[in-house]
Amino acid sequence: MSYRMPIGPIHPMLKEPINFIFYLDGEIIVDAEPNIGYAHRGIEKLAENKTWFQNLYLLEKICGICSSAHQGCYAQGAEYIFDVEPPERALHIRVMMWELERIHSHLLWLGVVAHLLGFDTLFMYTWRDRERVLDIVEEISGRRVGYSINTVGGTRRDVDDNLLNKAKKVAEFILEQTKYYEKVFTEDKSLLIRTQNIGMLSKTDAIRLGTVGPTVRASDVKRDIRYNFPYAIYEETPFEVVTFDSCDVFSRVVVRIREMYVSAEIVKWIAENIPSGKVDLGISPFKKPPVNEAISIVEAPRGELYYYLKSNGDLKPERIKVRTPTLANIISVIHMIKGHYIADIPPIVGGIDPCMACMDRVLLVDINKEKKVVMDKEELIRYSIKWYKKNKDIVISERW
Amino acid sequence: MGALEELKNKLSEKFGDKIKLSEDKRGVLWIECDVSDFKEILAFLCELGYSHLSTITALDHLEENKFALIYHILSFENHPKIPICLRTYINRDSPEIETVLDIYPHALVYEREVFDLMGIKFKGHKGLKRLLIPEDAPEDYHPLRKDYKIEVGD
Amino acid sequence: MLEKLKDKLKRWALRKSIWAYHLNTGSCNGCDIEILDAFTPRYDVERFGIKLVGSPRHADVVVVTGPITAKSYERVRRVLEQVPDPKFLVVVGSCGATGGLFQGSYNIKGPIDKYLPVSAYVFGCPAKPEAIIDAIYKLIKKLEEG
Amino acid sequence: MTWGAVLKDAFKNLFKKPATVNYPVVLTKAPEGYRGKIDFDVNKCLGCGNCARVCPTYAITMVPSEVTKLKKQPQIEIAKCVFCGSCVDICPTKALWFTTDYHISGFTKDELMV
Repeated sequence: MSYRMPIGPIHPMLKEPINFIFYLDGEIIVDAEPNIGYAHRGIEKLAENKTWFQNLYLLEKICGICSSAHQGCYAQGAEYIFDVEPPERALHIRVMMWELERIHSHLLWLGVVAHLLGFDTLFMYTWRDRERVLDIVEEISGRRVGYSINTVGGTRRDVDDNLLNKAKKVAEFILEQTKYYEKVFTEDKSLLIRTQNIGMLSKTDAIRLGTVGPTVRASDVKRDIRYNFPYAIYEETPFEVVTFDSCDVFSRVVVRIREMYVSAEIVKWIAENIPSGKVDLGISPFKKPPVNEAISIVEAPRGELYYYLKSNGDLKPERIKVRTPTLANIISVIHMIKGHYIADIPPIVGGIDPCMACMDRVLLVDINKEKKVVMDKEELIRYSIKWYKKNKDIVISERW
Repeated sequence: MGALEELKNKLSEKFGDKIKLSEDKRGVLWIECDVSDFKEILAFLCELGYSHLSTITALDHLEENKFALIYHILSFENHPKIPICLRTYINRDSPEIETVLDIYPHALVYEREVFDLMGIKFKGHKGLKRLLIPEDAPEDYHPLRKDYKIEVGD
Repeated sequence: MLEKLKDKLKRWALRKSIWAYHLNTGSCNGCDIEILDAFTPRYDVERFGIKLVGSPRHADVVVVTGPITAKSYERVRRVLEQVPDPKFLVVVGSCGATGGLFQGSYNIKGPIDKYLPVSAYVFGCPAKPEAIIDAIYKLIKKLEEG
Repeated sequence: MTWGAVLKDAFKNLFKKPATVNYPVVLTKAPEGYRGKIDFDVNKCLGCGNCARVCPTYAITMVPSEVTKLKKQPQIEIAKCVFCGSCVDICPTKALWFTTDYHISGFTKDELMV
């Protein structure tokens, strides 16, 4: 007897509307079908109706958490199109903003995964430490989210010395905080139960299903755009690819925590030896680019971000194609979730750090008893904790 | 650049005049070929190590009455630092092309997106449904086409 | 007289504990993480009794973000019908108020005030958590006067 | 984590300053480079309309006025503005600038700001 369980898009587990339809055999998930498009705002069509410089601020709004990745990738692609070389100092500032954003995006994700497993205090801890990163970013760029610091041909703001010292202090703070989180996430019994050998994605499947970013590095595949296709100044920064081989949600947690070390090191390195000089080439926003086409690949916090830009010499681009990392990881979620219980849906789908996934309104349609059970996010988490306690007599938190 | 020259020679002696190779300043290899043998080239490149299909871009050339389809493939293992973009053209009136699911299984979502926004059908793709636009949208509603106009301020 | 007393009591009870429900109609999640920030230790709106609830059935204030995209329009309508009656809509972000950067797109069903009266706007893209708390605080004050 | 570690950590937190900033009583100050509400000085303005052309959300419309040289001045609609600052950068006479006021909230949508 198999059920068909749609998980609705509104009030999502991760604050974003997406809809999964799970085909269940009793409690085991047999198949799943993603139904995305709830956050599709037609940005590629809008980008064809705005000028090259207006698109800087449109494409930054594709995703709030990785806005600097989108804008940096677009600015880099537009620089290929305009055939200009941004000054060294601008590249250093751009990479620093990328890495600061990767740190606060990973901290945000660690909090959300802890919340999904019912561990709310850890959610509060990680988000309280994230505020330190948001403060320094707000001082550098003028706003906590959506920094719009890049422009075609460099960056719009310069960084003076005390901002660099503050960035270095934040990087040191993050280094010793991640030691604390690495201890918590790798030794805490209740987190280990819910993350180890759940959502398995073997190395060959990861390559076959084209997963990107920390999810593929968690299956022991050495793929990182900053290492394979270095861009901006990633050849000079101290950087090594972080991989882990236990191929499950636990290894995705470890990969992301260890990546925070690498990012904090890069921010410290940049704060120490950033070259002086101009920051912006000063291209006027009304300048027309030559007829050209270019691709630009950047390592966003969630994976490889791919831009294709084409210009026909007009003030407005002819085509801008954006492929976000979560679109690539959606296929592997379907593969990972087969054979698990309903209780494992939150950690697995949360595991790929979906920028568009949601799990909140679970509608369990019991076909023979015609009983509809509507559960929302809190109840789903409580249900999974109770279920673990009843079936596997594993006590996760004493609240029940 | 050693790797790029070697790759170009390997391609040209295997496919000769069927492909047009060009290279831009950033070290990206652009290949242009006919619709009939684009799958053969893709399969050859896949064995060569280009195991990751990043995305499929569809361009609408309204005046020449044809669609351009660009397959962006990357190789992480043995040909570092050379992204490849394979471009083919199909007729605009009957937008049909072979699916590449047998070479790249993860093209599932990319082909659905191109079908949804541009209206190009992929022969052999079982679950070809709309991805981003609501299902009840009219059949010929493909907003990314050049003839679908939207007015945005300005 | 009894009517006035009942009304005052109801308003006093509502003012003391506003339960907020976060509704994302396809936004870029910039405002959503700022709303979530308002509930984390640094800004902590639980001091005013504002609690984030999981389901629209026990919500007083619906915090809406995002221009309504075509696909999420039907679900947004169904959710807003379930919010009990003395409900207040707080729109966060300029794309919720007027479609912001996404005006004119083919997939946007327009700002939410085309369908429902909105009681408070928080502009900014994204709005700062303090601005969100300030808007809800102003809403509470306005509630007191009635 | 072993039982001891939790106690040690909880004990340490007893003496830490609370992380909460009680906002409405203590008004937190945004850093000086913050991109808050846009301010505008009409007699510096030339009326050239560059800001209206460069704004990504078309929030600035040129309104006839008698103060500026070209008889036009921008009218910024806050509800549409995304505070990106391209108008502040493009203005030749620096007639537009950012204030650090982030209380941009209201009960009605049409609090236009000249």
